[in-house]
Amino acid sequence: GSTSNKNGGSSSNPAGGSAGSSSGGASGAVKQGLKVYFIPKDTQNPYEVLADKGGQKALSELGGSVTVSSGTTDTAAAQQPSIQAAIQAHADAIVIAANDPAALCPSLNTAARQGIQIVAFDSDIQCGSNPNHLFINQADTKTIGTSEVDLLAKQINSQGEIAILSAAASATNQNAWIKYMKEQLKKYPKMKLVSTVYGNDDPATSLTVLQGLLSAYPNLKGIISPTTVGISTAAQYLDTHKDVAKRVTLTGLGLPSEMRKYVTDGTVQSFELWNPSDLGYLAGYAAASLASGTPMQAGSTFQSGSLNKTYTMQQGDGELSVVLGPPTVFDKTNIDQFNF
Amino acid sequence: MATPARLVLEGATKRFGSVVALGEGAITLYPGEAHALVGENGAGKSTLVKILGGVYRPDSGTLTIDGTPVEFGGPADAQAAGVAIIYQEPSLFPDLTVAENIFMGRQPLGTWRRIDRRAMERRSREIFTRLGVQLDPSRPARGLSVADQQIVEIAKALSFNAQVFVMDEPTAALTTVEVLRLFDVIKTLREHGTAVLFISHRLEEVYACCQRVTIMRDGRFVRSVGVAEISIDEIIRSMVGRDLEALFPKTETAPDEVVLDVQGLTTEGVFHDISFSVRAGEIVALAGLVGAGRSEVARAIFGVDRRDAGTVRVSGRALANGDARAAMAAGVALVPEDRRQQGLVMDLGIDQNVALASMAKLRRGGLIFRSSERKLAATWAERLQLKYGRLRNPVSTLSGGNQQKVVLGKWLARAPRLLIIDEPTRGIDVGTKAEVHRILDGLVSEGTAVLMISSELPEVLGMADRVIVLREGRITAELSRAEADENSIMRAATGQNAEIAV
Amino acid sequence: MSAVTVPKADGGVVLTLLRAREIGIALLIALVVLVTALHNSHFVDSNSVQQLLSGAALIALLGVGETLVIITRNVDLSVGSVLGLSAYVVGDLFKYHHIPVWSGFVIGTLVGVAAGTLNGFIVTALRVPSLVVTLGMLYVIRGIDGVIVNGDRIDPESIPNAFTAVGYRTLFGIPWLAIIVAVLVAVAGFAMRSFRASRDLYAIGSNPDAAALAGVPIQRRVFSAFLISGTLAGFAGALFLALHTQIDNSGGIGYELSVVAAVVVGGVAIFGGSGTVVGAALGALLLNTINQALVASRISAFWNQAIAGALLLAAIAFDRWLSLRVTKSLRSAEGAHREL
Amino acid sequence: MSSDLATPATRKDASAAKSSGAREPVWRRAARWETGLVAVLIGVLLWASIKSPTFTDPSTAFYFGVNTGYIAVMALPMTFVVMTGEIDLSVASMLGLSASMVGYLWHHGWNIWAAFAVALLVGVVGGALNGVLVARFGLPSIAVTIGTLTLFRGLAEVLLGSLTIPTIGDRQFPQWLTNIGVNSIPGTQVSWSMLIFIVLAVIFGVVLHLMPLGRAMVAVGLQPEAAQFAGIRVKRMKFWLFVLSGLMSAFAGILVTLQQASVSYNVGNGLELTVVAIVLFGGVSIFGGRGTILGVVLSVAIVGSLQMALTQLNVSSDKQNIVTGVLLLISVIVPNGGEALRRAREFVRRRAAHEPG
Ligand SMILES: Nc1ncnc2c1ncn2[C@@H]1O[C@H](COP(=O)(O)OP(=O)(O)OP(=O)(O)O)[C@@H](O)[C@H]1O
Ligand SMILES: Nc1ncnc2c1ncn2[C@@H]1O[C@H](COP(=O)(O)OP(=O)(O)OP(=O)(O)O)[C@@H](O)[C@H]1O
Ligand SMILES: [Mg+2]
Ligand SMILES: [Mg+2]
Repeated sequence: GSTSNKNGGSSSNPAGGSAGSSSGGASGAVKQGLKVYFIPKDTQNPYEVLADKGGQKALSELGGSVTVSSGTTDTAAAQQPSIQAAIQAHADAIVIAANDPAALCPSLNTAARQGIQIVAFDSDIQCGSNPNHLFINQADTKTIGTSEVDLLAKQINSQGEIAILSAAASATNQNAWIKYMKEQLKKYPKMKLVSTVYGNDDPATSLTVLQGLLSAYPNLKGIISPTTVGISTAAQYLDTHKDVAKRVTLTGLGLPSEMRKYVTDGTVQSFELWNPSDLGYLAGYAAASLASGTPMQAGSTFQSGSLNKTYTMQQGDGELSVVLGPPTVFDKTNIDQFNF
Repeated sequence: MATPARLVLEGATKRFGSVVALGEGAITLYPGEAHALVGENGAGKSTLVKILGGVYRPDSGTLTIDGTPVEFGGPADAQAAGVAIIYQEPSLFPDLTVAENIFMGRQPLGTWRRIDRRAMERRSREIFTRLGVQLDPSRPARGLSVADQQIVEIAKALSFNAQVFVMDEPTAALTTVEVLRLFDVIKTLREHGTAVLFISHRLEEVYACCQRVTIMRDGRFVRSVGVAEISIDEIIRSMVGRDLEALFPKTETAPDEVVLDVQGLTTEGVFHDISFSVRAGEIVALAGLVGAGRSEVARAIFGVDRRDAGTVRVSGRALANGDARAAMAAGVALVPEDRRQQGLVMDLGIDQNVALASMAKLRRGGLIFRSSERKLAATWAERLQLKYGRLRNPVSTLSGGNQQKVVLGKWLARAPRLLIIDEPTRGIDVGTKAEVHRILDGLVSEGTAVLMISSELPEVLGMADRVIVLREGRITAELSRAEADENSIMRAATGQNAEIAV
Repeated sequence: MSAVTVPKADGGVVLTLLRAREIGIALLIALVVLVTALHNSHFVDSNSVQQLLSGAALIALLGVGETLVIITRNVDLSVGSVLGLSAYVVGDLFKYHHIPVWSGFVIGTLVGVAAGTLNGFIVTALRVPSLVVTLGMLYVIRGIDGVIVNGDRIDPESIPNAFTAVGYRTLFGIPWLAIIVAVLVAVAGFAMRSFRASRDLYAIGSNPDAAALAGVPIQRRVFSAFLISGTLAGFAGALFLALHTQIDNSGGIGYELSVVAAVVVGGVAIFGGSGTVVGAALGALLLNTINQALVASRISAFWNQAIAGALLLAAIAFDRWLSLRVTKSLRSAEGAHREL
Repeated sequence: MSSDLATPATRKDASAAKSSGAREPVWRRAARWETGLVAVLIGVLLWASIKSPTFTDPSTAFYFGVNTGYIAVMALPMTFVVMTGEIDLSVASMLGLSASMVGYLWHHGWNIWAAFAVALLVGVVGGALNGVLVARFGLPSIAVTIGTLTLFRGLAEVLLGSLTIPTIGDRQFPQWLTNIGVNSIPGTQVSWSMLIFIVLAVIFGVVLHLMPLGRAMVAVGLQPEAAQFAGIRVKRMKFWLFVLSGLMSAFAGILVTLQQASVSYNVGNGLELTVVAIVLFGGVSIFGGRGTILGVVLSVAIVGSLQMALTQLNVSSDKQNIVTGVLLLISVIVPNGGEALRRAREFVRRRAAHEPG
């Protein structure tokens, strides 16, 4: 990780300059007929499906095409054949939501060496400089972690026992956010993280561990669930157990469409997310831009179509990334405006 | 006979692939008679029975019951037509209670068509009383001894109130007393007008309980006569199609050095402190009632079961506990009592079965080739006069007697120093029986030590040089050939004076 | 020479009691609850107990059908996929066709009927090993589910409240879900003891050849077992939707192994012939109790699965030990009555 | 298991064997199934070459090896286990545990070879646990290995938790080793794991078909009691086969670690059913005693190349699942289909004969 950091840092200025002069930062410079492979965690994850659709929209605007390919299970092995297919099809770019931060690096590196641009979204890869890649961050990782803690703190007056209901123990993005949550919690001395439990993004498992959590920590004041399955399962539980809902506050990352019912009836006050479709859309633009010659380095810029913004690649968290934007906080006042 | 026949089977044929199991089967049963069906192994008796029971559909032939032609689509049809069958292989449900085993599919019903368990157990008990045995109807069938399994089979058939009652070798596993009791039951059935078909290889039983006998050979009907009109020798001649040499050939040999020496062999709850020895060139018989623990002794010696105490020496070398491989290496062979489960792998070919115990010998550079297996099997098939189609055919296609020969071949191919043979002729016809006996005699002449377990007294008396009698897991007598007779053995086996009547 | 009553033969009262497997399992459940409650009294709070019951309910329901199938020496590995398909189909109809609440249950069940019919037909008409058939169907049905779902998701607000009420309402503090399943288990348990057709199932599994000789219509009965298993899986799908109030392509993934585990722990012999549906249901309850107790005991989440696996093995071994004891006592009882 | 009334042999008779080929020699049945597999394989290869422009790309062979090699390695011991009438559902979890062990030790500064050795040892111990429970205590293997499936995966989770090894700041795995996931054997398009599989398959094939041990496995699978009476140490054999299965799964875990140059505890999640499916599709009878290594090798080739082709053609993975399932169904329906047709015809004939009368 550190070498790439250094390289990126030292060469960012001149390279950024050259990028500016060669591509002019205009989307008009994007090549026609680009072939981009979108490799989501699996082909059925609703969140990822929205993102893929965003990507498709982006590429069709740019005169290219998107192939969505992945397995049915959330494993690295199931994504491997899709990467290979992309290599064999001489794709211009791969946009991947990795099921494992490292397991796909060798394959992706092979792809990169054949001139395929690697873009990660949703869940990042940690491959160092093999290959270099651009991460489309849904929101700044740190911001997500800290803002969720802040969100909860506001609702429970910054005090009491809290817990995290996560997806699988090995989920990269979850773990990254949890890391920053823990850091942010240092600012709230009266809030104590008592446990992190894993519902494996399975509603039944999530329910069982949730109940276990509630009986293990009867004084629990708040739960952060940074995963859509976890938060909606917990919300349904609270919705049907008003006694618990009275003392336990829930927040995290959820889809407005899944959470609308609970926000409307007051079970959940607020939670966050970004628009997954925008995320895919941005990833699509980034991939197209990289494939059209925009250098993969800090300071490079690219247009983002209907997002109406010029994004600049930055060296953050040791990885080259762009950030979609701050997450949207959903509550009673705004939830009806979102339909994803 | 004046009365109309209850059941008539004519011109029945059944083939399995190329094997003609039944070429021209025929039988006529009259109400109120007990009718014996005899024939060599593989004569087609069981096949005929299965046709009567609706298990097999005949390729041709007609079946008439009480004058009406019938065609059975399955066992249920036969039952509905009043035909009750006891099959040769016990077919119980180990997980169900004895009572349920008896009434499976016909359980007495109470309100709402619920099974009336109490009635079911009561009726089971009634049948057991008739048979003169004490069996708890509410216990599971798992763990029942072979004899008790047979009793349950009989009870099952009795519960039918059938018009036709077919029993395929029901006495093979029964004690004398139980056989007599069964004969009483048959008599009662006859008096109620039931037609009984009785199959047995023990021809004396045929005379003890039947009025007429039908003889089959090679899948064909030979003749049907009243038992009073035919002698045992004549029956045998018709069965075998030739005159029979001596049933118990016995060459006198001088026993040599001790091959097997057993001291203090004990398995808790099964047998205790068993000590004896077997010399080269002699046949030692283990006699006793079914359930006395003889097979268990054999299994413990061979090492398929572990023993709790005691030593087993073969030619002076002690055998490790529970290690059949070591016993085989020391020259021990065991022909087990249940050839279908223990003696043979039914779905493997004749050749592979014969070769299975001789792998080490057949190995060439660590590898086994089918050709060498076949060569070995061909040798033994010829020596034992095996009747078979092709050597690669599964042994399941052979008749019982020929299967037994395959087991023998499998072990003789190892040229054992000690041959343990458990019920060598159970369920085997007289012709093959004599052959098996001749093989044993030949082995002994060549200096093999033989330990034979047999429930047939004539066999024990005819073949053994010494007889060791077991009762409830303990040795109660060791008799020389001169001392051994029916009385002395039965006294030792039962612990009392028993009249042997059959 | 008196009639031998088996239970008296060996081991006395305790063994006689334990012989009814259900009691053994119930004792184990009590033990787990007790030990956990000593640690943490909140484990026996009403909420917690409710979740113990409703968390086990679906697996228990699937276990009823699975028991019937396993008793006949077959196995149905497709139940998880059937549940997932049924749940989605029902959700889809609620969302896009606004079908009446009651028909949700009917249609879910019908999906199961179709799957069960297909399984049963292939196994019985073609006489092929059910493990292979239902493993194949596991893939096929999951695939069909995926094709139908096509990345969509049914949100809580699309599902009528009256439908989801079945998932959370309670009666005298007991979840409806648990009551429904308990009633079905009781009915099935009663039927399995009392009718000829159900005893046929035991006969088939205990000794198929003998069953054929006894005139048992084997193929018809095995077909029925698969049909019932499918039907219950379909119904369970509807309940799944009611409980979790949302569904995508992932419903019921991996349930097949949980169900088989529950059934085996519940004392149903995997090779057929013995076992009860009550035992299977208790097996499901035991496994769920263990999972929930581990969280409630504040054991690190990383240890949960390992401990659950170890306990599962222990439960299987314990059951085996018990049945060995029973067999032994039967053996020693045998022989005592033989007349010489 | 005790010699109770209903033994596995009668079970087999009743279900599988009673149908078509029970009375036929084993080899003829097998030969026919293998012939069918060869035909299917040729068909798949032809179809894929025509349909998918990239299928004939040499790299397809390499990717095929990388994707299937380590799974196929587990299919070999699974074949042995299934031949003896048992099943091992814990293979994928053992793969995960072994890989996690390598990762854990590597993370803690161990030498890579020492880590491998420990991982293999873990495989042996885990396999021995299965073996003891199945062979010594007589527990049903399907239940036991569902238990160890949970246990092994759980232990892997205990070892690594949320870590992916190498974590940031860790040493990378030695590159010349991890290259097996990227580079083929020089001068060929064969991946290392595929080469390993082929070599192992030859060894396993010789053992199964040409050695006493193989004969013994067949006998044990068909009729364990008879095997025991022929001097075959049934329990011991089963024990060691489970150990072998554990060892090979652990080895597959090492392979996958190197191919991916990293480990998380959930690597290989859910592969157990894939392995079983491959073995069954290869014509190995789930009741034991029947099957060939050649069939399993062909099955690997078919399943692997189908997956390559379908992914290249961008057929959705759901439809790929359907294909897998249908293949499995075909593997049992085709051999039994003729018999079923015959039965159906006879049924109709009997109906027809009955109706007029
Ligand atoms: N299912 C089968 N498949 C092939 N051949 C068979 C089958 N059943 C019986 N046979 C053959 O048919 C012939 C007659 O067998 P059957 O069992 O009727 O003889 P049996 O007279 O009852 O002999 P035993 O006295 O040994 O019981 C034998 O040669 C046997 O090998
Ligand atoms: N299936 C069984 N279940 C329970 N106990 C059994 C079983 N078979 C045998 N036993 C017990 O083992 C002892 C001896 O068994 P077995 O009937 O094999 O003796 P045997 O003298 O060899 O008789 P056989 O003439 O049948 O060979 C008896 O105490 C019997 O109760
Ligand atoms: Mg017969
Ligand atoms: Mg015996």
